[in-house]
Amino acid sequence: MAKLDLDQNKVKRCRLASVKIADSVDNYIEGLTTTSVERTILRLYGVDGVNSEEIPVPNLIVDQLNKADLLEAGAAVRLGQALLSSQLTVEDLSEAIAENKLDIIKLINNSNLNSNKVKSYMRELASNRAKKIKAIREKRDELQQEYPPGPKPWLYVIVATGNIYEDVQQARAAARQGADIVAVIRSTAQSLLDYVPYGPTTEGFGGTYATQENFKIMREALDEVGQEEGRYIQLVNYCSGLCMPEIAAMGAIERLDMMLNDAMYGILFRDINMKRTFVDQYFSRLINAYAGIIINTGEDNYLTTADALSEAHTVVASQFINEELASRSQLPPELMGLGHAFEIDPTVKDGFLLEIAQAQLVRQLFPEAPLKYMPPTKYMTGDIFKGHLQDGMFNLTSIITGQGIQLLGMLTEAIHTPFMQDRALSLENAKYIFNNACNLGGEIQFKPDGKIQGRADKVLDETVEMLEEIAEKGLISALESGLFAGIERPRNGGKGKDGVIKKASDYYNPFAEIFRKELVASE
Amino acid sequence: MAKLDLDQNKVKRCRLASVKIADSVDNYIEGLTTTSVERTILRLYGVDGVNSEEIPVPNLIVDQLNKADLLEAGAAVRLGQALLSSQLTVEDLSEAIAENKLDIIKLINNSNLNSNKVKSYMRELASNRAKKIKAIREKRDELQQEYPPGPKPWLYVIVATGNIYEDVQQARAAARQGADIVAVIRSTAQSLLDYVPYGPTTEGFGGTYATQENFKIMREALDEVGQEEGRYIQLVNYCSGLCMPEIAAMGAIERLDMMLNDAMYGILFRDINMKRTFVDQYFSRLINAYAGIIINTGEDNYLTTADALSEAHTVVASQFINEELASRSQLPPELMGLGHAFEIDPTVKDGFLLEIAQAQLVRQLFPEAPLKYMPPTKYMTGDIFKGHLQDGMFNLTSIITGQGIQLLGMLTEAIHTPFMQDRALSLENAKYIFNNACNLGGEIQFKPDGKIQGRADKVLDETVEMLEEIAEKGLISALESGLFAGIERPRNGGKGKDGVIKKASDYYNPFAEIFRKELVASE
Amino acid sequence: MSRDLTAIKPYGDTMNDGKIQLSFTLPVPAGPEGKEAARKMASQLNLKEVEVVHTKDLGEDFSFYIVYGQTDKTIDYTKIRVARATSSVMDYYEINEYIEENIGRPLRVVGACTGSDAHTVGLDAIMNMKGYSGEYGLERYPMFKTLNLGSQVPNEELIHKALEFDADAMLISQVVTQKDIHVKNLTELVELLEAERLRDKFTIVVGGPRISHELALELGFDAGFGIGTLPPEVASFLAEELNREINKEEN
Amino acid sequence: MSRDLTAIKPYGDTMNDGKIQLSFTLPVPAGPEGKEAARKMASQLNLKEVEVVHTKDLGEDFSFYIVYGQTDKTIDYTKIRVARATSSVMDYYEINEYIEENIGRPLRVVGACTGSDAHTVGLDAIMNMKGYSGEYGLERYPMFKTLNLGSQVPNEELIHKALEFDADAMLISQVVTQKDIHVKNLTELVELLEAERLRDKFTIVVGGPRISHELALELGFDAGFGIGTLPPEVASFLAEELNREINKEEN
Ligand code: B12
Ligand code: B12
Ligand SMILES: Cc1ncc(COP(=O)(O)O)c(C=O)c1O
Ligand SMILES: Cc1ncc(COP(=O)(O)O)c(C=O)c1O
Repeated sequence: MAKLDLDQNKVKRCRLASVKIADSVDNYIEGLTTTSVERTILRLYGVDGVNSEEIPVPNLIVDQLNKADLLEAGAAVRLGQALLSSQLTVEDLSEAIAENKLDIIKLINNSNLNSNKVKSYMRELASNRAKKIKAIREKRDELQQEYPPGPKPWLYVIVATGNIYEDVQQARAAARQGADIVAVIRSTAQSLLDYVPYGPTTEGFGGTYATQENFKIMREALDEVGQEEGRYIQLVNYCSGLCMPEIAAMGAIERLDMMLNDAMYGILFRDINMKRTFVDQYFSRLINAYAGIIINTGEDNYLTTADALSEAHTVVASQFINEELASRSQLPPELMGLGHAFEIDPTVKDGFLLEIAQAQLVRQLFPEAPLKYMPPTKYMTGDIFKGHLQDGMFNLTSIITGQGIQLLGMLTEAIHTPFMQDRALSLENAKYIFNNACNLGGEIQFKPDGKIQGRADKVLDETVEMLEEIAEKGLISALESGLFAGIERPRNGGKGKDGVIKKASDYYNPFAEIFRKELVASE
Repeated sequence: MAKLDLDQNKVKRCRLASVKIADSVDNYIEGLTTTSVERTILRLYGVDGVNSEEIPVPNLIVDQLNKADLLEAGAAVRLGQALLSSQLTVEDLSEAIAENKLDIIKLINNSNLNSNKVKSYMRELASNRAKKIKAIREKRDELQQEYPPGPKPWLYVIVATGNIYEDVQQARAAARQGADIVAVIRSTAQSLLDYVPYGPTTEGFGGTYATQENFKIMREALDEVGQEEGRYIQLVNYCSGLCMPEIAAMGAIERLDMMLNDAMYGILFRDINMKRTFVDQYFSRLINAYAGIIINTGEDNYLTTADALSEAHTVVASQFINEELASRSQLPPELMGLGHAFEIDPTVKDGFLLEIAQAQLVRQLFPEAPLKYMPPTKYMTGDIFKGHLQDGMFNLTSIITGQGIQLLGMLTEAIHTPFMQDRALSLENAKYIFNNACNLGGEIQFKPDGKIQGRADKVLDETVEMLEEIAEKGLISALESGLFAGIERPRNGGKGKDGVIKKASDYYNPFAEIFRKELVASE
Repeated sequence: MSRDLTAIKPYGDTMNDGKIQLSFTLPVPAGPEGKEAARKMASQLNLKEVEVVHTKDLGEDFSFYIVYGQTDKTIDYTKIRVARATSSVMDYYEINEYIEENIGRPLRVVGACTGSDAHTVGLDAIMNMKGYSGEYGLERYPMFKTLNLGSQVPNEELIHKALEFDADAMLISQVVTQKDIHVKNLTELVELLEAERLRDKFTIVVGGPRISHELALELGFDAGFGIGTLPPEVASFLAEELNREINKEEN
Repeated sequence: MSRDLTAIKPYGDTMNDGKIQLSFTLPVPAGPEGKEAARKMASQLNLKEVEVVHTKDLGEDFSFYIVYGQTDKTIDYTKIRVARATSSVMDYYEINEYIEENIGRPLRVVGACTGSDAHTVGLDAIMNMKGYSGEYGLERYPMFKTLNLGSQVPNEELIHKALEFDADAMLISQVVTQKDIHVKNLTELVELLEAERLRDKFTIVVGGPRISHELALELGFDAGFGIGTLPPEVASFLAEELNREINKEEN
């Protein structure tokens, strides 16, 4: 493998700074929970369903708890009180609430159970539910033993029709054509919904709603086609936005394999409140870690607006931060699909060399991570022929530098969400390049004082500098001052702020406890 | 520049073997001339025009001389006798013969002039005509000073409509889009015509007839557009087939810049007689050398039928032979556009590495030659999207290895001769890759014991072996036994055999003398 | 090679050969019948001499085709008239001068990516200081006062903010067009304005890669700008249009 | 997602959305009028919701367009019947056995690239020992005697050689199709054969990348083979067809 000669001292400084940065985040969210975390806990216990107005039961419960100032102790305890005093199962309780036949606040207020008893009951229940998630993870391992996924870089395609049944058709066809991974893109603006839609859906814009039923439908379809093709097909969705941890829970239950999940994406690109985001990302990642789900971070997004040359270091800095925060949720490096992108203006002289430098730098900085490499999008045009070629150069960069998760570019990127034929051509493109230049990376060496090495050095220098500056002033201030993607977010602004709740001293989240304990033990 | 480590001793052995091979060719054609060489001499003197049956005057004269057994002394002397005894100018004589108003054989037989006087008259005339060619060459130099051609690799496109006026339109558009070189592809089967068609033509199949008038029309168009674009646009045609040297003469007169011209192509691919071919190639190349025209040899053709992996060494062997034979016609290396091609099956694993090895090997073996690199053709399919990508990989190989003349691949190669839009897309393809990966070749090094180096070593080994075998048995026998492109040609077979003539002891070709003398002097 | 511009045809390599390339997917498996279906489809598209040059099975009973054909259809190019937003594009200096002279005060412009659209880059390219492709954005012009509301702005909010800002013009960006969501968003805005009798109060302009001036007029906008629009084109339009509007009102 | 095969349409990302991609060049300069001409051209090709997604000036008053559109046209897939040269393809062993049993002697086949066509690779793929894509060529079959005349064979010479060789069948390859030169060459051969009353003497087969069985029948041939043909397909056809011919004659 062609290697850059990187100053390991600088790499160490990047990691040290990231530790400081993560500490400041931990500090900042100390003692906080969120409505979405609490809804997630309910979902993990099996609370599900919607009422006649399509409001999900977890939302109904959490909203009522919140209004009644009962949320500070955590939804787990309150659910426990309700269950124990009603003697209902979780399913029956959910149904009764959906049908508005039961007043949970009354139940709780009437419950006079010993709080330790409630906690131990809920710990027991949580432990059983956790076992199910573990079983699902083991099922994945088994299936992957039987039908191993293809070699890396994995071929990752998206479906985005808005209709889960059309999506299924296209996903199955893509698997037949060689796709390793299918991501169901979410409908625009779902990330700003403060609830998760319910049931199978057929109406989305630019994507399909993430619902538990949609997850199930797609998982089944991919299992079937994967079995027929003898290749486990991985399923991706987004745990991002206001329902970040809830979707993580749904994904864990429906055996998704990857989740878009970033510590800062919501703040930057969806103007979500910082506290809300940092609390949610912690718990969502804990779930992903426990379920063995690879996260895909969103640094590529920086380059769809900012300049890929001048802002390259922000991508790397963000990767270090994402890495450190993820590891605090016990995510091992093998589950860190750190994101970056091929977005240099194609008219730049020697731009291809710079792309190689960047991809190789990231490869060496995070040697165990299955890097998620995003295709050219910003400089794609209606010229589909040229676009196909840009995608080819992107694929070539990936095979030279050994990327992990190859999000295939579409020749029609500037025109529409992918047609079936676009996806087929992209798969053909990647397969051709990956095979035809398979060992090129191992065959060449970069000139020690050349442009590629020089570019990598420069980006690394700027990264250290940026991370140390952030470590100094704190991540929150950095986000306020627009250090990432040129976007400034005020500390106290953003959506979902109302959902940030101070934990009471007897706050209890049994799932966090269980997940963390088991993950630490298995390290 | 990434460099292969080549065994210079083997390279030397290749060149030594080629000298032996060329010696055997010289021996083989010692004392021979051909009808086409003699027609060429007439053309160089200015004989032109056709009779009512469209037979060119040079053919009329040479056929009559041949029938009357007057050709052995050379057409120059006979023309001299006719001119001196008729007191006509070349133009008037041509016209009279075209109109069948004059019996040249009678004129000659009646002439009783001192042979030395005729010779010196014709030498004088030839010397004046040579000066004109020299002036044309100087005109090219001037124009290229004023409007320098683009940087290498030069972008070479073809036009092939069959209609010179459509060709002109497409050539002009191509120049606007960035083409450096325009080749007018010849109509199928022109190479087997034993005469050169006359005048502007609008009916060809798969190409347009090479005629002097067509040359003139295209030259004018390219000069005009080149001036407007501030870039000298080079014009290419074929001096190949039964009229090889005649077309060289036409090209010299009309300021073509390149000519397809190969020492063995006619034998192998057009079943033209060996003696005829070797005699013709010698004189045609002498003309090209004198006119400053770059030749394009045809080794790429080997790979359109034979396998690009197992037969790669035949390409290199043939290049060494072409080099040695060309240098015997005083062609300097800067005018040797040795041909090779990107024709490995795209499904071959690491095929791209092998293409790089091959292209780089040739680059280093012939460091001063403006290598002519041909695009994928054999494995192009109706899948124009994939085809565009294959062409992109071809362009990338070229910019990495520093080729000279880049014959652009067309995404529609498997479908039709290029549409205007196909050419535009190809130019866009090459410009993107050449700019975006401009200095990649200088940035990378090949692993010393890697696949690329290994492949180059293997091809070089096989080349030495092949050349030494040919040196041993003689080129003629090698051609008989099918060593090139698997095609066997009997020594005494092939078209145009009748046109091979034994020279008399007083044979005289003043142009050969003048060209050679001046070229040697200017070395 | 003379051209009859009253009857132009596509050009492959010979004038009027009518050559066209197409590609599409059919919901049938690959095979001779699929290929024939592709040929028939191309014939229905008024193509002759149809050649299916590539067939690929896509799995799940779908197949992909690349096809070439020739058409006899012609277009009278001499009759084509395209509506343009501006008669001529002025430069930065000319525009400021024009506004100063003719209107005498800076124009007030509010911009937004409406509905669920979060693609701000296009609108920013037109409105923000930095501009696009070497041309300053409106914010930089002394004779424009701008307010960029950014992404995912509901139409109601846009109207509200425009009134508050006392805007002369609204600049709306719509990039997502799947299932014609842009048409829905844009129509809604016009209807809201009309319902509140505010349509005449604002010059309304829409832009985006799939927007054309024609489409904009059709939907009741004053102008539309597509792919690759540069700020001075929009500024020129606004200057001329608002000059007409403002000076008309005053008369 | 149920499919109505009696009315299939192109598929983009939703059943029956009718999406089609096309590209073509127009003999007019790039610009709004050119773009509109491209849109109109696509409309003439029965496309709706036409979007010109890319325009490029090609110089010399030409311009290139990439266009997407939707069609309402449908094809009844259930009604498509494609003529095939053979009902079923036998393998190497079956074919030899079939000929031995039914005809009892090797079949004599002469092949040529006719006219000015010098593309021998396709014909060689079918006829020569080595064959194609892992399948032996006819030369290798004990029950075929072959004579491959190679490239650029005039039709007269082919007929002459076929008589001399006492051939049962002729295999003609035509690869160059520019300006329909293949149609000319093929028609000439049939006419020559008919003029010399030899048409019934030979089974005549043509192949090449732009050849289809339909086209071959139209031109008076017995069969046609296109892109990617394998030798056993041709051998199967010859075996069955000559069995019919020879045994019919004998009755
Ligand atoms: C960057 C980008 C993003 C960024 C946007 C960041 C940002 N802050 O803007 C991010 C990553 C967030 C994003 C997200 C999504 N995107 Co997006 N994105 C793009 C991308 C790559 C480039 C767009 C761009 O910035 N172009 C550059 C600007 C300068 O060009 P422009 O917008 O055309 O603007 C010019 C003109 O149109 C005009 N103009 C534009 N607006 C205005 C307004 C006025 C008043 C005027 C006068 C002129 C004008 O002037 C500008 C300058 O010339 C395109 C693909 C592409 N290459 O085009 C997809 C694309 C637009 N996205 C698409 C989709 C579907 C999405 C998502 C909905 C996907 C999903 N389900 O999550 C999301 C959600 C976004 C949402 N809610 O709207 C689709 C839209 C398909 C369609 N036709 O409907 C595209 C085409 C990609 C694809 N093929 O799927 N996206
Ligand atoms: C190799 C090649 C050449 C070689 C030919 C060497 C040789 N000995 O055959 C050389 C370099 C000499 C050559 C020259 C020319 N070529 Co050429 N050539 C090609 C190329 C690259 C590949 C053709 C090939 O070998 N295909 C592989 C074989 C196996 O496939 P196939 O022919 O389709 O055969 C299969 C089937 O069609 C079928 N089949 C074919 N014949 C028969 C016969 C029978 C009886 C049956 C049953 C089946 C059958 O079975 C075969 C196996 O499946 C094509 C482009 C391409 N990629 O297709 C251009 C191409 C065919 N050539 C073309 C042209 C124009 C020429 C020239 C005329 C150019 C010129 N003006 O000089 C010359 C002149 C040749 C002439 N006089 O005919 C054009 C034809 C355009 C057109 N549609 O009219 C093409 C498409 C390139 C292009 N885009 O311009 N060419
Ligand atoms: C981490 C992450 N989350 C979410 C998204 C998708 O955006 P949305 O917020 O519209 O779901 C992206 C974008 O690609 C992303 O990278
Ligand atoms: C040297 C040379 N001459 C001639 C030709 C063209 O062939 P033809 O003999 O048909 O003119 C080629 C083919 O590309 C060639 O390489």
